Amino acid sequence: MTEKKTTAAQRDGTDWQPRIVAFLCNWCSYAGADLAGMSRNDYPAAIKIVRLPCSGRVDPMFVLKSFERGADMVLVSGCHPGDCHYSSGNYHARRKLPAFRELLGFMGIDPRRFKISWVSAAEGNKWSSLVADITEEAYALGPFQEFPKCTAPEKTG
Amino acid sequence: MTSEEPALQHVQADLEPGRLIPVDYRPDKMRIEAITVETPDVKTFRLTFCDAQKAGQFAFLPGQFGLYSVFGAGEATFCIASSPTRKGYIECSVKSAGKVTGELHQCEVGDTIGFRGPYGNSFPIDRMKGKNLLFIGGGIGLAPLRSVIGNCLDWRDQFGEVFILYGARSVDDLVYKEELETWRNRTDVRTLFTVDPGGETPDWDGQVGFVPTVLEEAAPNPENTIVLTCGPPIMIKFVLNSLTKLGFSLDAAYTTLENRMKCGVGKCGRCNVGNVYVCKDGPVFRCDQLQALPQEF
Amino acid sequence: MHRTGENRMNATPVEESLREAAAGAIADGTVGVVIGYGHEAGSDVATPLFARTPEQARGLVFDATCVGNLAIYLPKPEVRALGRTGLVVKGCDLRAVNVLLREHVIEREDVFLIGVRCAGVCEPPLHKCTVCPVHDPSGCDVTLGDSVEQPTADASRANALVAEMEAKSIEERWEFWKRQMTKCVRCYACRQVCPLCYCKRCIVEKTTPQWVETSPHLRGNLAWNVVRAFHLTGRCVGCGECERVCPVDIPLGLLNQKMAGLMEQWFDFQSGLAPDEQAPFTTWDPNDPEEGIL
Amino acid sequence: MIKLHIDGQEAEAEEGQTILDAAKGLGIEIPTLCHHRAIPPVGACRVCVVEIRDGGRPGLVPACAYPAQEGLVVETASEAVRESRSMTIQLLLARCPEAEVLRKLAEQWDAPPLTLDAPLDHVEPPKGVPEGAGDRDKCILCGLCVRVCQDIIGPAATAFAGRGIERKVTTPYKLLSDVCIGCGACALVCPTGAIDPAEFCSHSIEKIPNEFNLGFDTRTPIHLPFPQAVPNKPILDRENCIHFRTGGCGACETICPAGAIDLEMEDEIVEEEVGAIIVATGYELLDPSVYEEYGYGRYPDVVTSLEFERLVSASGPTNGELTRPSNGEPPKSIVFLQCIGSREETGPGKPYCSKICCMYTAKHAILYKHKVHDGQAFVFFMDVRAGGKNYEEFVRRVSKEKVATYLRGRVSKIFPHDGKLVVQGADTLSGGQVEIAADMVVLAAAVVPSKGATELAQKLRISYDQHGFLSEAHPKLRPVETNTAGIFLAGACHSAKDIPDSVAQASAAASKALGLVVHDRLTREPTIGIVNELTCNGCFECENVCAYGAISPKDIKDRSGATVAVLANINEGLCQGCGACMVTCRSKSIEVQGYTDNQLFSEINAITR
Amino acid sequence: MNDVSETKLYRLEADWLDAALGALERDGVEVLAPVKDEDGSVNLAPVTASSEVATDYLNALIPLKSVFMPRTEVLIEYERAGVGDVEVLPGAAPAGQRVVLGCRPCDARALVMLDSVFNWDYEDVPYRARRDSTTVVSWACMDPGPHCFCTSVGGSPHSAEGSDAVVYLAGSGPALLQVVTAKGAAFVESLGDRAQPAADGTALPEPPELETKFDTGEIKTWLDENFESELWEEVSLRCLGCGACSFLCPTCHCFDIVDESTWKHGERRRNWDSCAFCQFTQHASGHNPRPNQTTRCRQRVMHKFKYFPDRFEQVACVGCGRCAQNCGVGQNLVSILSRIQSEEKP
Ligand SMILES: Cc1cc2nc3c(=O)[nH]c(=O)nc-3n(C[C@H](O)[C@H](O)[C@H](O)COP(=O)(O)OP(=O)(O)OC[C@H]3O[C@@H](n4cnc5c(N)ncnc54)[C@H](O)[C@@H]3O)c2cc1C
Ligand SMILES: Cc1cc2nc3c(=O)[nH]c(=O)nc-3n(C[C@H](O)[C@H](O)[C@H](O)COP(=O)(O)OP(=O)(O)OC[C@H]3O[C@@H](n4cnc5c(N)ncnc54)[C@H](O)[C@@H]3O)c2cc1C
Ligand code: SF4
Ligand code: SF4
Ligand code: SF4
Ligand code: SF4
Ligand code: SF4
Ligand code: SF4
Repeated sequence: MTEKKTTAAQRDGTDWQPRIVAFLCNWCSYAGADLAGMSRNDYPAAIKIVRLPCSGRVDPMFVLKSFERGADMVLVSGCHPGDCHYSSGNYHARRKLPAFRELLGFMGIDPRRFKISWVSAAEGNKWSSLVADITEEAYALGPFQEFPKCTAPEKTG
Repeated sequence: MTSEEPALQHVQADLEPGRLIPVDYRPDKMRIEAITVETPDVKTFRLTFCDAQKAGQFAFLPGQFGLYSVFGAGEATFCIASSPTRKGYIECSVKSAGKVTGELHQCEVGDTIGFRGPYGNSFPIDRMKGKNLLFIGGGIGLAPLRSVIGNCLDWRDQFGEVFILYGARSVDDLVYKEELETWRNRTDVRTLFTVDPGGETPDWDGQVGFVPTVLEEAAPNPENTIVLTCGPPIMIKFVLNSLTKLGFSLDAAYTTLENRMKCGVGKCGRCNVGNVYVCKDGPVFRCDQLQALPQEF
Repeated sequence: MHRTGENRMNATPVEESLREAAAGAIADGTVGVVIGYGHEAGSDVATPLFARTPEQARGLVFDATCVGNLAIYLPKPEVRALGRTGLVVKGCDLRAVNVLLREHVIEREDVFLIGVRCAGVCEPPLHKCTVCPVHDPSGCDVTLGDSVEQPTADASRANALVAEMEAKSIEERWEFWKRQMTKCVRCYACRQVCPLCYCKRCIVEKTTPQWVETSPHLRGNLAWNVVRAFHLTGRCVGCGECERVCPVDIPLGLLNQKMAGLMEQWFDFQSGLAPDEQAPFTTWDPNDPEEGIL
Repeated sequence: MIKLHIDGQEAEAEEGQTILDAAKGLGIEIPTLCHHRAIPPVGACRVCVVEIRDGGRPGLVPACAYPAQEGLVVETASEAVRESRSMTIQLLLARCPEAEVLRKLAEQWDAPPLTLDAPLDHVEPPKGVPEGAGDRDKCILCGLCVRVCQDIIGPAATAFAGRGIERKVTTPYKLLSDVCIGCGACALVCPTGAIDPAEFCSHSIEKIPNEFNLGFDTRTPIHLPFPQAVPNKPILDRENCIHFRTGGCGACETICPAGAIDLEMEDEIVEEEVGAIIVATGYELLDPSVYEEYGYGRYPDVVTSLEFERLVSASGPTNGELTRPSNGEPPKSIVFLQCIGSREETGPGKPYCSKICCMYTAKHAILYKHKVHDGQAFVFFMDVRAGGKNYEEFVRRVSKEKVATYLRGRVSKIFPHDGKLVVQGADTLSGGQVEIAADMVVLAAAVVPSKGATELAQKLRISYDQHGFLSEAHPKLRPVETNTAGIFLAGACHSAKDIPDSVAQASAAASKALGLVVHDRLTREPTIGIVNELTCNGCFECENVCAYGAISPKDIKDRSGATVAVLANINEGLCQGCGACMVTCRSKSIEVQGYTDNQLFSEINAITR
Repeated sequence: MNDVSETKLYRLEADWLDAALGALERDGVEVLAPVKDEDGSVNLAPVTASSEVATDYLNALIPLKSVFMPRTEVLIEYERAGVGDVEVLPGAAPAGQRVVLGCRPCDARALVMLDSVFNWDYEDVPYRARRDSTTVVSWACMDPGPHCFCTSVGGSPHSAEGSDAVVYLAGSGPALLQVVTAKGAAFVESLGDRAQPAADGTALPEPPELETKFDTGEIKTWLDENFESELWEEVSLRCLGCGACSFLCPTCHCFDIVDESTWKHGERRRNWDSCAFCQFTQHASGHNPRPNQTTRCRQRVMHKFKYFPDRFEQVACVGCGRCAQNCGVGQNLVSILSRIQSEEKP
């Protein structure tokens, strides 16, 4: 996976590395990522993790703000349906977040930049391969700068 | 109205008619030298200019305010709470109320903040000379008065009797506790400190009661006295009633307003009370003039 | 008020019965005010009329210029202070009333609904009218007007504009919305006119933290319009007021339609058809779609 | 209170009590057959005779029927009594030589069997009576059964018929009775076990399999759930109880000497407020019938390890005698198959090791050898995993001392042949195929969580893994806690484990729970939601999403006490801090402490710097 | 500002616009002219060719004020410099030379009002810089719209106030240009021979007639007395409290100052704001001097027709009619003022 990174960077001859902001629920996905770490699974470092109690705590605002701040990809990951520590948080997330993604896509913000996944505490391997895959995809999509940088003052206001 | 007091006089030192002062909204950087925790939600910050030249030039009058900025959060307006006679620094006392004030409360000694000002008019020091002074403060409203009290005490012989009446909701909410002690220990100052009923602690040796009540009981002599008051709007309202009852004339009473403002220089359109702009024509107002204005403050 | 007593000579039968119903309700104390439509010089569309006396109720009109959704006034404290509110509603406006009821913003007994059957407003009829499922408002205290042939709403037409947009490439969409969003001046007329934007404090007014930048640059405008559309997802009743009042003519309705279509497609839900429905974002189903989740 | 003397001691009795009752009060046991507390005494068997010495007319009287009287002087084992009783027993025994109770009495009261000229004739049982339970040879004609049916239960399905030697209990016309409700009270009261109600009843009386013995025997509707049950009290199974099915019977209620049964009693849901919950729902075994090749469910002699446990248990259906379920013969050869459904990556089994099977199979081999000394035991295993104190030594002993022959390999097929089960398998150590003709096969099926454990977990809002085992809060640091405050785990509900591990975990859970409940105030994580009443719209969308019902309306009153608004309020005891409400609230009027919007905003800022 | 003592008139050749655009482009001067966008609305936008310039329009949707006080502008920038410290960077570079070619006289006249505020004792540096570097050439109105009422507020379809030069595009005849200020004169220079001094005695076209709807003096008299009046509640009930009217008003100038920052970098921005917004004056304590739409509506009228005249001797309205035209609920400044007028003279 480290290998992939270098090849991707070499591919376009820059040091650019995607910034992936991940919002993980405490009980499943964060634990899954933790397990990946404990199991010494190697996965790309492009991903930056914010821990939350539940995927149901992920406000679409977090996603938007991450993009505004220059994230090239956002990942929200929670417990598998039925496994929510709070019993239904991920069910709520499963309604709101994909709808939000649809909205972004409709407005021309590439929905491929917003990933949603279920990773359980036991799925350390799933976590590492997921991160590897989406990182690779983030390289392929390239930097996402249109949105964060679009503050240029209008000529006439 | 006394003859030497033109209505809503611009006491602003450097605001000469016809001369424009450029404002580019760039703040000067100031360093936080000290932080005093006054109450659970009020802190006093002592600030010095980072730029030596600016520090040398800077001067202000008691009652003036500035726009302080926490970079990243924004600007907020506070009066300068230190006395102009104490050079080299300014102080402001800030109640945590929102974004900027909240962030400011997170700042630490050594951090840099921004400052624009001083803006606004000031307390009528000239008129106060030789007069008895009655200061009535409530809560954090003591902040602007502190500046002028400090000024007067530093030039104590220029004034007649000085009476400071200060009250807060509870003992916890009293600000400037050390200074209160100093004032109380002075023989040339009469002090009366009070807390609202229920706000006292077992070892509270001051008064218990609302400021207007305590004021009426203390019954200061209106003769040759200038009143400066500041506090929550409701307190001001009742203090003015009590003053009238005690025989004070409201044209000898002053207070400050705190209408919301963004620019501080009469442009952003928020702080007006009728056709009066608190930032440029205030924040210090004579009470009789204030009563004539639309009640939009 | 300056428009009071303005009594069109050639009142239609619906208008006659409307004026009568309103005047009656005011006269017998059923309501403190009837909010309906009036005509005013210099305005192409009918303007809101607050009738507080039976005479003022004589100024009420109902015709193709009555596009506005008056449900916007129901939550306002100033209006509530006038006593029980009588409201003239078309079927589509009633959907907004239903959402307000569902969200406990108003109580049914606080409003007196004067429903008017409506075949559509404007010439040619507005898009929302051609796909309207509720020409005949049901559940009102009084319902006036001749019954309206309920045209079968053509789903394909309802979503034609959305489909057209979706047919574009992602880049084209971005270019389109970029141009549109750049125009936004952040006057918030879209919010202020929306009957469902009743928050005491809108998210843009929350400064700690400032999720939505208030500056009218593209970034802030995008955030604002994304949030607005999302906060109305599953709630917007498609009255089209936001788009109508936007001074810079941003096609806000397109966003609303997109999201409404999604709610229908995913959750078989249309907002405001009944006051006791459950909004899609406040409930869930174990069998909800899973597509696109890794 | 009546005072009398029995065997020289002063006894007390209430009005209406008999000498028998009074003697019982003193702990003096008077033998009786035809007496039942619930049924008015008739003194039919005369085993209970006692001698009145004084205070009444002297002579022998049946203690069960003779009322206790003031001043009576009674001897329960005088010479006269002994003689009379011994003779009575002899006569009864002569009629029913098989009756166990009579034999015991005979032994006790010195009543050698009479030698009769000819055995007593037997009468045909009623038509259609299945072979079975009751043994009419044991009937002493005391008539308790008839009276209980007539006087207590009511249908009067039976009566005496015939005279003399022909006399017996039967139904009218000796036909299966329609009025019999099949309650079995007759069988219950019969002192000698002579009656099988099925002999009388026209409708079939279902046998209730005994769950504890895994269906190897049956039980009554009112029964002790299992030996050593705590509390050791019978439970009534309403589903099978005649009273609840037909409205009749109620025998147990009348019969129970302690008057402990109240059939009017309704099941009730008891609500308890508790400070902690320990979940110990244990495990069950994977149903091995999913593996066709082992024939479980088809061949009665293929049993699970748990069934085997019952079959060898002294308190089990066979009272500890190990027999083949198919024919009751002792199994001369037995094959144990380990890892049935464990350590299976694909297929219907489980990927994990069930951990306990290696040990209990070794134990089973020993038990087997203990019961069937000349039997041969074989164990098919994948690996022997005997980690644990003395475990390895234990297993080694079993194989070394040839308690069982250990064969490393899997069994491919079991089929019946010639009254035996042929077990075909591979022995990977010797490299050959083996075929064993076994009398019994024991499957060590995989340990799986109890049925309903996941539903319970959902109710308790604790998490569980993909197999349904309940999850601990942290595998190393919080192994007995769950993610939900105040709920702890013990035993096999958490993962397959043996008794010592279960007990260790249970002890830990108990002390954790105690640590909670000894305090008056609960200390909990402060991550709970708070509503900003200045901005809440009172739309209650948040209430709809809170999975814990923590949000409810709160009236906001003005100074005069009038309600000016109804806003959301969060119960801090219920809120778990999930934040679903925060995301739902459009006006951002809720903040969950510790995960506030401000904090997350800063995090996003910092992470994207 | 820079008034030329004597008004000078020029005759413009038919291709004057191209000439001007060419010359200004050569000098590196940016030209802002009315342009019709894809959605059909006209706004001032940079142009390089005369074909881009719209002439058949009533008025730009976004008023001229946006050239001098953009709806969002960066006042200062800063960069995080170590713990608790920042480096304050110089504000945005002063705007280059610009010519606005084709605003309406009412919009130009609004600059006079903005000038008063932005130079009121304190000089607003960013505004002043843009003002100094921009030449305003307005196009006199020949065909006012139904909402226009400039004559009622002291203006005229041909008003030259606030303009550096005024162009009269009258029918088929040659266009005339009136130079008002030195900047206007400089603009004429750039036209070279495309602008010829008009023959002596050349008369400016007569401005079109417009009905006078009210008298601002009488309005002020009423306002002086009627801070408290039931009329305010009546006229404000339907107002939505949006900012559409004030944002599109050429004289409204209320603004907000906000910080927008990332971890490293920050901007302090000035954005348009509106007195109609409920949070506009709200204090930290929750107290709000203008707590409801009634008081906020009153503020808007009072500000324009009483406070402004009190302080600057002019009303803060140029009669462009945008507020009435763009209000979603037909709230009509003219109707409020006419109503006040009728109160004044029952
Ligand atoms: C064949 C065999 C032989 C074994 N031999 C040994 C041995 O020799 N030594 C040894 O150490 N271990 C042995 N074990 C392991 C031992 O049985 C377990 O370790 C032990 O039973 C675990 O105890 P527990 O209390 O966790 O679960 P369990 O014993 O399963 O008890 C769980 C209890 O919870 C009840 N329950 C389930 N669900 C609910 C519900 N929803 N509500 C209320 N109650 C519920 C069940 O009815 C049951 O009473 C053997 C296991 C097997 C299969
Ligand atoms: C002349 C003057 C002198 C002042 N002196 C002091 C002082 O010495 N000490 C002190 O603690 N406070 C003082 N204030 C009040 C102080 O300005 C506000 O509390 C502060 O601006 C709030 O800023 P914020 O960013 O933290 O609040 P925000 O997050 O911006 O807003 C929180 C709340 O405060 C309100 N608010 C925002 N700005 C102001 C404002 N300028 N005035 C009133 N409310 C506002 C908002 O409407 C909102 O409701 C003074 C105000 C003025 C006008
Ligand atoms: S109405 Fe239009 S311009 Fe105004 S805020 Fe809404 S989208 Fe922006
Ligand atoms: S979002 Fe627009 S269309 Fe939807 S209800 Fe609100 S105003 Fe109507
Ligand atoms: S969702 Fe928000 S606004 Fe609505 S009731 Fe809950 S806290 Fe209040
Ligand atoms: S944080 Fe979760 S548990 Fe707490 S009140 Fe909100 S929805 Fe309920
Ligand atoms: S008058 Fe019209 S445009 Fe202006 S704030 Fe009111 S509703 Fe908005
Ligand atoms: S108040 Fe209305 S008419 Fe007057 S200048 Fe502003 S927008 Fe134009």
